[in-house]
Amino acid sequence: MDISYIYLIPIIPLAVFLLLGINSKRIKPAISGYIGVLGMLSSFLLSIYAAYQYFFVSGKVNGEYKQFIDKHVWMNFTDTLHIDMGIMVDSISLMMLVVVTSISLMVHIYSRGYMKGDDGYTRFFAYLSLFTFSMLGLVLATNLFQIYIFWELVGVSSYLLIGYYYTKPSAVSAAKKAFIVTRFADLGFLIGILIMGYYTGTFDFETLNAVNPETGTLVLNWASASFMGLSVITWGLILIFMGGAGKSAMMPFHIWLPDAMEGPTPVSALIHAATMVVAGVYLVARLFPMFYFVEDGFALNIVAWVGGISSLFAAIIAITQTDIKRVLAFSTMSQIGYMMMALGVSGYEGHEGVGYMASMFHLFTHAMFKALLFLGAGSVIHAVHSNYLKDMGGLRKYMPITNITFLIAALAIAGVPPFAGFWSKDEILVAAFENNQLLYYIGVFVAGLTAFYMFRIYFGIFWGKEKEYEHTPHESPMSMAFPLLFLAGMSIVAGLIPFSEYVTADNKGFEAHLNYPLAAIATTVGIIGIALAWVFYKKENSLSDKYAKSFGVLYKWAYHKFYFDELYLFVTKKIIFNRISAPIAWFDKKVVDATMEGIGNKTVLVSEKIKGIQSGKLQDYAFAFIAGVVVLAGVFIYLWK
Amino acid sequence: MDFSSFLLMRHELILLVIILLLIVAEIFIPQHKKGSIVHLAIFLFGIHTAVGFLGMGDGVLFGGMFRTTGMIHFFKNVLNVGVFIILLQSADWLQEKIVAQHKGTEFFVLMFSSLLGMYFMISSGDFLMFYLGLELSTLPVAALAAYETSKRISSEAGVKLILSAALASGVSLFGISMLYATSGSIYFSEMAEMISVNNLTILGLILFFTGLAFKISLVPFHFWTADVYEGAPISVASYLSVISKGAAVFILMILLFTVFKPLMGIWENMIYIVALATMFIGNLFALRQQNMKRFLAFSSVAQAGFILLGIINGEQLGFATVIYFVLVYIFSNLAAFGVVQAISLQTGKENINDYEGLYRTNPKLSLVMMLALFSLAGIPPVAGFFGKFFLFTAAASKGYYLLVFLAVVNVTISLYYYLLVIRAMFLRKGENPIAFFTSKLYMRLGLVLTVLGIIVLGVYSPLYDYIFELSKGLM
Amino acid sequence: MIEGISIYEILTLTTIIFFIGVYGFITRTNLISILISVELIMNASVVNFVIINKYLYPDMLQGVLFSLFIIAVAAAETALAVSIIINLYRQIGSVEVKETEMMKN
Amino acid sequence: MDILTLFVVVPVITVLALVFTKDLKQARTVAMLGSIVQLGMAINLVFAYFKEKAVNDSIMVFTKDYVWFEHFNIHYIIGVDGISVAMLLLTAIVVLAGVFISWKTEDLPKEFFISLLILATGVYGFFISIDLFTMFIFFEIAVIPMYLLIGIWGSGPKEYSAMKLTLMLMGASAVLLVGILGIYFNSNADGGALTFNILEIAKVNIPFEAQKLFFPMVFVGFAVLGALFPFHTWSPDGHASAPTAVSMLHAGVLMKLGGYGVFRVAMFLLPEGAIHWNDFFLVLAAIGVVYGAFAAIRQTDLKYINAYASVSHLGLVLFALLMLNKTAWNGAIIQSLSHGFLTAMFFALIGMIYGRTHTRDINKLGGLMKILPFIGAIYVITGMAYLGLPGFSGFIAEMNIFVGGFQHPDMFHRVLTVLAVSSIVVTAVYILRLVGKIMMGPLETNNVENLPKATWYEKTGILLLLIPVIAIGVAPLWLSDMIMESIQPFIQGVIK
Repeated sequence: MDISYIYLIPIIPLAVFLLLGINSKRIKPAISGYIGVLGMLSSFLLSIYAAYQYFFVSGKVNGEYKQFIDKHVWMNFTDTLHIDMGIMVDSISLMMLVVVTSISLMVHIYSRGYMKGDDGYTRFFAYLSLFTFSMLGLVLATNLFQIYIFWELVGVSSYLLIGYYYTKPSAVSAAKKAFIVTRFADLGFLIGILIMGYYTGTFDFETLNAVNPETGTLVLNWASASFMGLSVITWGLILIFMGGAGKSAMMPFHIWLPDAMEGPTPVSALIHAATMVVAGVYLVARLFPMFYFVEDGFALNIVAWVGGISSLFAAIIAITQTDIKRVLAFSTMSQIGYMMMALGVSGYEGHEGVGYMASMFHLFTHAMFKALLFLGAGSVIHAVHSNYLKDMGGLRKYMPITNITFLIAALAIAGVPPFAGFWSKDEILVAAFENNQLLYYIGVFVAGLTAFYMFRIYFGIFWGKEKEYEHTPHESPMSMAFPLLFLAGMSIVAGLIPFSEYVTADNKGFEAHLNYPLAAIATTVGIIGIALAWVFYKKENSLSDKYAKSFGVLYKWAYHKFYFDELYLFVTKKIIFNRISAPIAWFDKKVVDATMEGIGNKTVLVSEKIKGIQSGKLQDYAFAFIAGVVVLAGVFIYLWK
Repeated sequence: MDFSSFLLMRHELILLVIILLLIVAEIFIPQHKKGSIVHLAIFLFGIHTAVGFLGMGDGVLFGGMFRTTGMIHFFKNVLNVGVFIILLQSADWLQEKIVAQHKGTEFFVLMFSSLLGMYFMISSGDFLMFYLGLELSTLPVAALAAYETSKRISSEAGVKLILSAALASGVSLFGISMLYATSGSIYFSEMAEMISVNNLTILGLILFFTGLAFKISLVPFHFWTADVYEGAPISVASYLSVISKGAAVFILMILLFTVFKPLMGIWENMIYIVALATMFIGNLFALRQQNMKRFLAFSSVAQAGFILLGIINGEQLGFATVIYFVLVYIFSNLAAFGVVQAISLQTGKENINDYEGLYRTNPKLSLVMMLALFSLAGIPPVAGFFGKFFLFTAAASKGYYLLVFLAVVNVTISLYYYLLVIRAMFLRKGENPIAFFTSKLYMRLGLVLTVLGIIVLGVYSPLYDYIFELSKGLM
Repeated sequence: MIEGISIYEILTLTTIIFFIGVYGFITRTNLISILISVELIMNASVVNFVIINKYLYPDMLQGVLFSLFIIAVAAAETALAVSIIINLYRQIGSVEVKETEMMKN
Repeated sequence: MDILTLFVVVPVITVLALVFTKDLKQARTVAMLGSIVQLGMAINLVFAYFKEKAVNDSIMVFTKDYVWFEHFNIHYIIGVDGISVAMLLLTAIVVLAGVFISWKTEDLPKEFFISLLILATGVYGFFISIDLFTMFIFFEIAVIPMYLLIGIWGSGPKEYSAMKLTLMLMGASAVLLVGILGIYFNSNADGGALTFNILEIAKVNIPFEAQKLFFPMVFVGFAVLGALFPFHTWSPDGHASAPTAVSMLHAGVLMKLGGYGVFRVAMFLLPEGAIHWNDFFLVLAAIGVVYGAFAAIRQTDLKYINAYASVSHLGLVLFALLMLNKTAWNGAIIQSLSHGFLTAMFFALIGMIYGRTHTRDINKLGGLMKILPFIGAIYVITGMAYLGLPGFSGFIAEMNIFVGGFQHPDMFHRVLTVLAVSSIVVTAVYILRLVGKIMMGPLETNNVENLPKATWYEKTGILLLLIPVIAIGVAPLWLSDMIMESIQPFIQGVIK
């Protein structure tokens, strides 16, 4: 299969970025919007074509989806270690290509309406293209270092987009926070890469993941060296996962995600819901064979638990938030936790690998409906100029499209059949049930919570009592409505794609069947959640506050996101800034520098002290003269021998 | 003996003739154009300097009392050049201050006879000649130091110089008598064979050494230096700082390397100690000086300390490097003194902070000063760097790495106070900087010569190799 | 050769003279007397030369000659010193050594 | 006249030409022309080098050897390998940029450019010379003009800083001198003649005792210039007081002499000493890396922040050099180049900001992006490059260093590497703090209205520096291979 044209998919956005970025002042906003959309559209079509080619035409060779790799040396470290730049075409990368390009396209279109009249319009589109380029590069990466490179680029474009309103201090600090937290996580990633490089002598996924078909185990010898009772490779994987956790806002690196909502809503939809935040999931999936085989998936277990706990934790917080974008942010976190959990509990061979499949599946569907939710929320915010539930209510009659689409998305995420979320979530629960009961129950519980908080905001926004709006809200323009409709359509049909035949851990594909009892349980739980939300929020009433009180402390903690921000603030401000940095600065001034000073000053001081010797008295001189003679004589006649 | 061999004393004879001529001229030149005596003297001495460069063979006179070799010959020329530059730089001062008091001629007579003393000293073949040369070179300078009879500090300087010089020569005489006692001869050549390592000899060596150490102003025999430099006329100070120091170093090396070779084990360590003391004391005192003359006095003390690093080598390498350094040092120091001279002649200011903002009013002068100071501090690419570097090489070749290390520490200290002067001239603006002025021809010539020396001597490598060749003769 | 007096006694004497001179140089307050002390130092070595010549190396006269020259030079030195001191006296009307301490440090 | 000596001659000629200029206009024109010629020569040299290297595989190419002081066997020997070529290019670019940035030097312009070019002469000479003596001379020639440059045209406590800087650097060079003499007198260990010629000495194996004694001297002598902890304190004050162009040249080029010298002299000639002292100095370097970064967090003066950042980044260079393997050394060299460009850019930008707002206190600045879009954008880019963002040179350098360091077989070294790696986070912290404070956020500068936009010469200067940064960052292969192969002969001694 010829894959050279796939290079175009990332390169087009790059070209757009350079074009818009370099002469952002000269190009007219309208034009730049079109340039961005067109560029994105072409990438999108290309990736659709590529996906079609791969999945239906030439990808499958004797029952297995092959990897197609094309790479070129970019820099040499040693004779064996080098960074390659290239593309790696296989099922997950293509799946991601489709997700990224489609969502990005939608967001581009949406932004033309949403950002209209903003003075940084062109800059905005430039950033969007930069992000898309980086994300696509990340997806197509052939080795750890390439993925790390684009990983960082993704991070910086996220930084730029979060800080898009750079005159707003809150936006600036949010951007800073996002970058630094992820950077810290990436530290682990980098060290992990270094470990891999040192102990395996390669960065290539191909080599790292190579599975020996006979023995059905990893080719690479991971037991070579061990550190603190674990294989160093396991350490490497854990550290790499740390990077992934950072990007995917897993505990405890999640704190940047809610703040990231400071960015324009389309950005939140694209980066912080659909694509970038799932990079961590993608990374683990990329290295799945290693995660699975090295020390019987020790690292994989960690992934599973981190995922499960994060999803629960986030879902609980989401219930209490009042800023709808933050609610969505936490729901994103919880859904990604789902995916991580699915990967964590997955196996490798055939139906064993259902978790892997499910996680990819959920990644796909979630991208659709979560983007939809965000864009919907965006159009709501666009209409009422506020993020807070308290300023909203009864909007359904003003903005029907938004209402419907939002409802569809909500149903999808709540896992109500036949919407997309139902199918993927079901597979996840199946995987969890088969491998780890405890996680399964967490999963089910979270499903319920998800339905509840999602319909809480749904009702809060579109039903409930109307607020008095200074100017009556109206449906968004077509440029914003179209993406909503498109994504709504996707949210409905995406679930019907037989993922298990295309995207699996061993690339062989298998028959997936709906597990009716589990599905039934999940669905009921979802329905219950919705029903509760109905009871609480359909009409304006005080039930919610009453129950909130009854939860007392738990509610308070959840409301304050379990004080994670405060913790971080303490660590950075108090520890690093005041306890480490300040003393060092002081030490530098008062000790190191002062010593150098001291040497100089002492010299001058001495010369001041001894000036008396030159007394100007002839006879003192003579005395010194004679004394000198005597001393010399004494030394050389008596002492020396 | 045939009298052609007297030509070996060509330098001495010509200088003697010049002295006599000047005295005669003093008699015949009418009062109102005494000024011309200056031109005459400079002219004559210029010829003498030029003639000096004509080649001359080696040889010995008076049964070994007087000897000359290529090296000695070369060094006399070096001294000539130095004195010539000093004359050029002090010409204006003489015209304006001294001639008016009818003391022009005596100045030249005294300085020349002191130079004559140097000649005899460095080409002496026995201690008698050496002693006479020493005294002949010292006494006139004492008179010169006290030359500005109207100034109290000048007489003070004279008193201090003459008395401490007398003490020094007395002590070193005592030493010589001991050496005479142990070796039974005052001829260098015979002594070198007879001399043996025993306490009396060592004591003699030490006592004798002090005499020269006094002239080179090594610690602790240096105390007179600063006071005399400050009190004496600038030209005399510069004469003391380069010419008499240079000559003393020269003869000291010859004696140590040849006569006292057997005692090398002793004098090496002696030099080691004295060198350290000299460098540190010199630098530490220079650190705080405000008066340029005192400042240069202590800096020259420190420089003497560096010179010892070459002497400690005790071989041809050391000899050559020291001579080379002295040559460079003469030019550098004279450049500095020349600028001081020019400024104090114009404005009477001699303090460092009077120099503030000098660059903006008199850029040329301050550039000359900067070059001179860099050369003294040993900053490439000016000559001083090479001089110092070679000295260090000489010391290091004998494995005195610690000594070299302490020396470079001192270089850094010295850099500090040299930079203080540069700071005053370049960095500061100054409330009332010295107004712009132009010096007379002689002064300019003098400064240009020194600058040429500073720049050329370093980069022009054949010179060093030439010196090295010459110094073979003495070993 | 003086009968009954060995070189050691005389050398001791000269050494004593030498140190008397040094002592004088350091302690006297009057420039003239300092000058005189210098003379003592000189003379110590003059005697040394003569004695050493006579006792140890009688066959040549180097020492004696040397001593003659020293005497001459010492005379010149004294003359010069005295003239300078007189010059100082003209200005400050004193020949005290403590008057010569203007320049210091 | 051979192709390399021109690098010394052209600046000297420029200086002589400058002597006859009348006013600022003429002076800066002459200086600019001179620097452009140098840049041209440098670029030409790169191509010439590749052509020459194809046919001639000796360690150094374009070597010329003129006897200078016969008796000491001092020669004027010049030659280049890939590393010095890269360094020369760096120097040429930074010098030209510096001339552009100091386009409006009002006070004593002639003297300013003269000193600047003398400094350049020294640096060029240092990079091309193979003879220790010549090298040392150029080293000091490069250092001493700093005194005047900072003292006359500086700001703040300039006299103090200038004196401190000069004394510390000269003190270091004094120590270095002892080390060089030590090498010189051991260069006949195999019974040959004493020599200063690096390539000759490298063939000799100097006795271990001597190496043990002199390696620290040579290393420290150079490393002080590379801001080795704890001898870095001259650099913050020096940078803070220096005029913009001087900070650029100093941080951008002069400080590189340190790492380069360590690599060329200390590591090459005294390999056993290097191994013997490795751990000790490695710890110092590692401290410098982290310490500098943390110290930078706390500063409020833009220049101080950069000075400490330089301590951290150049600490990384020394750190890498002490790792004693090809990858790390490659990283060290690239880091030198990259830091050269980046820090020069930073100082240039700071100069522009200071020139407009008349303050360098980050608490008095804010939201400049809005009023100075070009400067703001470039500042952000520089910051991103500085914290090692892929696509810029900094990333290449750091990755080489970290991978190289982690390739070290010894556990202790790898642990220290991890420590050094952590500095990238701290770097991110202070860079973003800086960007967020002064470029973004609400406007805090008074007289906002009349801040002039960036002028053509400023833009030219900046772009000159930015282009190589991106070039290296996007296509590192040619550079890193060129350096890698040049390192080969130098690493031998250490490996065996």
